Amino acid sequence: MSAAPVSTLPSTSASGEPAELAHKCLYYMTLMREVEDRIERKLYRQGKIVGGVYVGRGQEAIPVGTALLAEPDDVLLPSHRDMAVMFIRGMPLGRVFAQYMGRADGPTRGREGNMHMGDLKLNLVSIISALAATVPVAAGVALAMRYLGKPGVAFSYFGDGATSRGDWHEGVNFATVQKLPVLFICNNNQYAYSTPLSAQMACANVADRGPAYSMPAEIVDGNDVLAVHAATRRALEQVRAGGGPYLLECKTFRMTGHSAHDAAHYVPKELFEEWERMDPIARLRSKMLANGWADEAGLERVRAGILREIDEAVEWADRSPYPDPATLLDDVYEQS
Amino acid sequence: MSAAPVSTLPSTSASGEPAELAHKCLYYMTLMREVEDRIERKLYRQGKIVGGVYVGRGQEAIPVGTALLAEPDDVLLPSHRDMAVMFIRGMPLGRVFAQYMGRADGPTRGREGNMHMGDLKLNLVSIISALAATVPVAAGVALAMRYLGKPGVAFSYFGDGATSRGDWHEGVNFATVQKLPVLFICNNNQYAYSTPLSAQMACANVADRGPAYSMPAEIVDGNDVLAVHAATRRALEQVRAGGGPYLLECKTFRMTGHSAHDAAHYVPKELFEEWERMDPIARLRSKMLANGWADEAGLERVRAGILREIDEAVEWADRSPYPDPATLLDDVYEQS
Amino acid sequence: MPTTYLEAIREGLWEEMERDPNVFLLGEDIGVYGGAFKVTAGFIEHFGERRVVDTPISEGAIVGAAIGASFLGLRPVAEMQFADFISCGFDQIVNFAAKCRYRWGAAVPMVIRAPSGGGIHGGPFHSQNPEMWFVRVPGLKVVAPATAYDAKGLIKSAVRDNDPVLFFEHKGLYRRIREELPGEEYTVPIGKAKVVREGRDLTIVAYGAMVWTALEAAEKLAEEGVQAEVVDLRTLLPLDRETVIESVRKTSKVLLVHEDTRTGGMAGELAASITESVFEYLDGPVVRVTAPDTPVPYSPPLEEAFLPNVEKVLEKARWLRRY
Amino acid sequence: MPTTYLEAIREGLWEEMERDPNVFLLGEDIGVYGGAFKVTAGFIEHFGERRVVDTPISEGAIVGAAIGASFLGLRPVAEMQFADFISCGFDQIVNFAAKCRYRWGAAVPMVIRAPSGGGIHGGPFHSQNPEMWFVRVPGLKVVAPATAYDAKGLIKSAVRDNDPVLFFEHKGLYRRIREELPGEEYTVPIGKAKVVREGRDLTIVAYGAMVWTALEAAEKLAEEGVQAEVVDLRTLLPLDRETVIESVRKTSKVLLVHEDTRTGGMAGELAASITESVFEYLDGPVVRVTAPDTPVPYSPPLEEAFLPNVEKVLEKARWLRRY
Ligand SMILES: Cc1ncc(C[n+]2csc(CCOP(=O)(O)OP(=O)(O)O)c2C)c(N)n1
Ligand SMILES: Cc1ncc(C[n+]2csc(CCOP(=O)(O)OP(=O)(O)O)c2C)c(N)n1
Ligand SMILES: [Mg+2]
Ligand SMILES: [Mg+2]
Repeated sequence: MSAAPVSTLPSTSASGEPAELAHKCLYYMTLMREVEDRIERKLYRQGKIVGGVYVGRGQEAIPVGTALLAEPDDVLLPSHRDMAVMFIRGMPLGRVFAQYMGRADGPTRGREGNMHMGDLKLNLVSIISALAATVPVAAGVALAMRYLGKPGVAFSYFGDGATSRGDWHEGVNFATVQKLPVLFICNNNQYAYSTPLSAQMACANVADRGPAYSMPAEIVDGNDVLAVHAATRRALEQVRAGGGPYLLECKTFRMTGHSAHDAAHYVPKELFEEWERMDPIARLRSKMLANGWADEAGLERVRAGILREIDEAVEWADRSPYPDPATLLDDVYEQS
Repeated sequence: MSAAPVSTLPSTSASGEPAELAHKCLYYMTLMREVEDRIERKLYRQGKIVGGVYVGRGQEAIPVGTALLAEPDDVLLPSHRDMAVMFIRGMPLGRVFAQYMGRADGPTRGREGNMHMGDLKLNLVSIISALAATVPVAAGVALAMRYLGKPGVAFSYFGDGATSRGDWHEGVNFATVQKLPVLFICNNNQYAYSTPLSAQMACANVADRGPAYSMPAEIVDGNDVLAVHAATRRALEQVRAGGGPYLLECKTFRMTGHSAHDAAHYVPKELFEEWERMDPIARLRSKMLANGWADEAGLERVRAGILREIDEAVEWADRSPYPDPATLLDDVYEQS
Repeated sequence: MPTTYLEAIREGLWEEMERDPNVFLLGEDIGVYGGAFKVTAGFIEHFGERRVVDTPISEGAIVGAAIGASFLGLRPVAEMQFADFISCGFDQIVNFAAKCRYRWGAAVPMVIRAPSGGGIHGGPFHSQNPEMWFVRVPGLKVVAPATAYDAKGLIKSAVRDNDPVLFFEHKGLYRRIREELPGEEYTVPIGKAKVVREGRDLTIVAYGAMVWTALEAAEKLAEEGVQAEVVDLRTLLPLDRETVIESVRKTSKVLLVHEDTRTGGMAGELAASITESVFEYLDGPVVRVTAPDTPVPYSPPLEEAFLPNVEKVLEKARWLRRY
Repeated sequence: MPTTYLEAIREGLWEEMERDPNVFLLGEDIGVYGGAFKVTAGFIEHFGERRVVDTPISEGAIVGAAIGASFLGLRPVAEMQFADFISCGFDQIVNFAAKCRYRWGAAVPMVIRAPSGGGIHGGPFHSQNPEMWFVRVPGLKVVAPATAYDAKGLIKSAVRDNDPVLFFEHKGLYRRIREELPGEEYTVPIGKAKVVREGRDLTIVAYGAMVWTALEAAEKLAEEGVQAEVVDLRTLLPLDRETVIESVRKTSKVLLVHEDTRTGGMAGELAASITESVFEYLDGPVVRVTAPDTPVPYSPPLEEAFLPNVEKVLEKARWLRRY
């Protein structure tokens, strides 16, 4: 099969750093939104995706604002609502769709579904289901960077609920004891499945956990991509300078159910309405228009381009074969 | 076999609350010191104890200062250096020696060694080896108390090193989310086996972890039994009033190796010397003499009484038979 | 109206909670949400927050808290959202819960419910069959019902049992199996296998979802003139070797089927038990039909190739028959 | 000068660290203290803090960090202070390390060393044999050497292996076993069992400390005119069924011995593999000698009754011989 379609950021006529950054952010946030919409609202309902689907609708500013600052040597360990991280690291759109559709050309060749994918060539580590399991793994990645004298930082992503897990504590503790270059990024979307924050932790903020590890912790508006980006930049400066781990808590809201089959009746309607008004894409868009960084027509062209990319990628993925059952036993171990 | 010798606190002529309390504290601290000395320095070297031995020398103020405030309904989950908790709860001396010597009359009937013992009739829960495993169990005990409308508090004991474990975090988090009546008691003896605090946690104090759970946390001089007692009283007031968990960090020092076979070469000699001067028993003794709460002769009589009790208990334990191999298969499950 | 396997568990839990005020539930999203599979839907409304406790995402604390609560005489029923996450609370189960009675005589009457098994395109982390991690741990009991009748009767027995019981409910059966259940109360004893189809030519031993596969295969075999006896283990620990051996004594040929992967699976234990006890009765090798030794793959053609099915059972059964 | 089992592991690690700068150690008290059993004594002095990392008491983080480091091309060797604590890092091993290659093609070249086994009066939590928790997990390799020669050769192979290897070293052998080892470098391949004593009357399969028990029993049997063949599994996963089966083909009788408890133990897997493959060669039941299904008790008379020993092997061997 020919190479999978790669998402290509259109060059913009916008001049000046902030405008350029805004265009990039908007592009990737929109890409994530549209890809996940396609998956959840089309492909899933068409039965093309047979397993569970979890999306990051409303949370796009977090993977985008953070991952855009990743250097090639950095290693990223996204969680299940951080799809944009994949694209920013260069994972082709087509392969992502192939993953969701259980095809041979997905990065897991049909062995895995949804966001359970990674590619070490792209410095992307796949999550496993057990929440926070990647947190100590991120510490190990960072330990190896220092060991090898590499300049990188490990980006460790997790949700608010994941911080209740023992692995989270052990991983953060080890990273701080060793003063490792890890940026801990929490998407605090205020729910863990149906469980609200108050039933998950007694402290008000995830950032309140920083001092338990002598770790700087900062709260940022997770629906303001430029704020996330700025906070990430500051945090990374400290981490890259050898300051040890840093915790960035991005306040946001999960604008869907936990997964495609959850109608989220347990979330008060007003909360959805309130957060709808803070949609990170709409907010950035308005700001760009207000600041004269873009015009409506230009933004529409970008969106249209994204939709075309997606159409192509879905088509490509749909042409990808299902994995051959004869491969079932391969790669449990290194083949000799 | 006849009943095991129970330790009996001699009545004192001392008058007034503080003096009486001091006598009690001194009695139990001395009892623990002498019992552990007998185990570690005599019985172990005589080969009468075939497994590992871990003692709490220098840390006696912590189990004593806390457990003396336990009410009958409270449930205590001591760690491996909290021997006095056993005695204060009424575990007969003889049975403790029998435990260490692997005899049938120990509370585990020879199935277990050292501090791995408990007795639900005494509201004493046995630790398992995995550090901090009793922390979530303490939360469950407290949950059950509230469920049943019982007034009790769960006393959860652990060392500094145990706080690195995932179970510790999960247990404390659950207890604080549920606002359960748990008193968390940390003996911070500054080492976990050979590992100094700085290689165990990045924060300076275990108490610094309280805010991560919105939990009040207090540091107390763990070698001052009256200070531990006073702090425990204050903490328990809050816990019993429904304030939720409370963390008491008792600063102390492990005046031995990790276990009987560890010479602790990794501990700077000066540290031992420094802390020797702060020995909790010597300190209380001096205070009692200085305050006129006791005289040398009286205190010597008490110590002599303790040594007699111990002699009798060891003799009793030594007459206890080894468990019958025919019992090997019993009690894996409830016998029907 | 017939009751599904899922509803049977629900009913069993409900009845036990009505019967004994010391029974309570804890787990993730089991209260307001009613559980990921809705097994406990409606419970919090009826029994209240006191008896239906939503927990943080802390499998270690869930199990640990259940142990602690059991010390005070409560009978906690903990839910793992998926059986796959049971490995996050592993130490509490295998070292704390399992060994208390033996070590210091403390009973730990608790149940851990764990939705296990594949066939729902759940991929490597929502499809596992973790039962053998626990079958090798003395002090635990392990239950894996196949029918709605047994699911209800066994969950009730599990709640009443004075030892820690792991209750593996097969996700694939939740809504697939429907049966008329007795109106009156009943329980099913832990530790007793059951001959669910009689036959004299060949024994097929299975548990969980594979009981249905075995029964379907037995139907087909009957059409071919082969009478297969099907034994449903129902409880995996303590293992009812007697019932299996009794059947092998009769048929002299035995096929062991499980959805779990092969190496270290239940079939091994059964094979050893059979050849130890009734070697001289055997007229052919003890044959296994199991999943192969890989993680559970996600994509339908892979998962289909992975899971044992009627065809695979038939193939081995025919081979064994001819042996 | 003969080398102990413990020193053999030490030497193997030392040589691998000298050979490959990407090999490093992590674990509790392994640096300054040199490890609870002193396996790594002197390592931090020679290799420095960078390559000998003392960790907090966090088995989950130890395994997780090893996995992460392996992604960048390092070869971590993690130590569990006692094998019993491996259950605290369980999920990372069985769900993360084991499944990466299969799921997304990421190699996890790491080793977990775990001192296991009883006979040292360690009681329920310092004596366990946890190997079967891992033998049932595809993607892991599990090694359990009995001799100093194999301990050294296998730890070296484990370090070089590109898959996660669990290395169970038997505490009871640490200082009991002494052998002259070759001066020149060697490795022992993972996945190969070994016939450590030839015989034609009966096969005894064992691993770890029980190999010595089996050999001693074989000596005694020889005095009685019975030539027992002893197979040392050495690796438990991937399991070298061939070597076992080859031996059974020759002897037609087989005794399976392990220190681990019976139900769900390795003997079950072997029994199934044997009867599947060479049923027609068997002249008697497959017999197991194992610990009974209880926790490991502390008190000497109980532990003695618990552990398999030469007498128990002899008794079963004689019975099988007469069968
Ligand atoms: C150890 C573990 N327990 C339970 C689950 C089931 N589960 C999947 S996502 C989820 C909620 C996660 O909440 P959070 O960490 O806040 O992430 P969010 O989904 O809100 O982004 C749960 C309970 C799991 N994946 N892992
Ligand atoms: C999970 C686990 N890992 C390792 C050990 C081995 N171990 C026993 S005690 C100990 C040190 C404990 O330190 P701390 O909690 O500070 O208690 P202390 O002994 O200093 O009182 C260690 C590492 C254990 N018991 N449990
Ligand atoms: Mg969340
Ligand atoms: Mg300590």
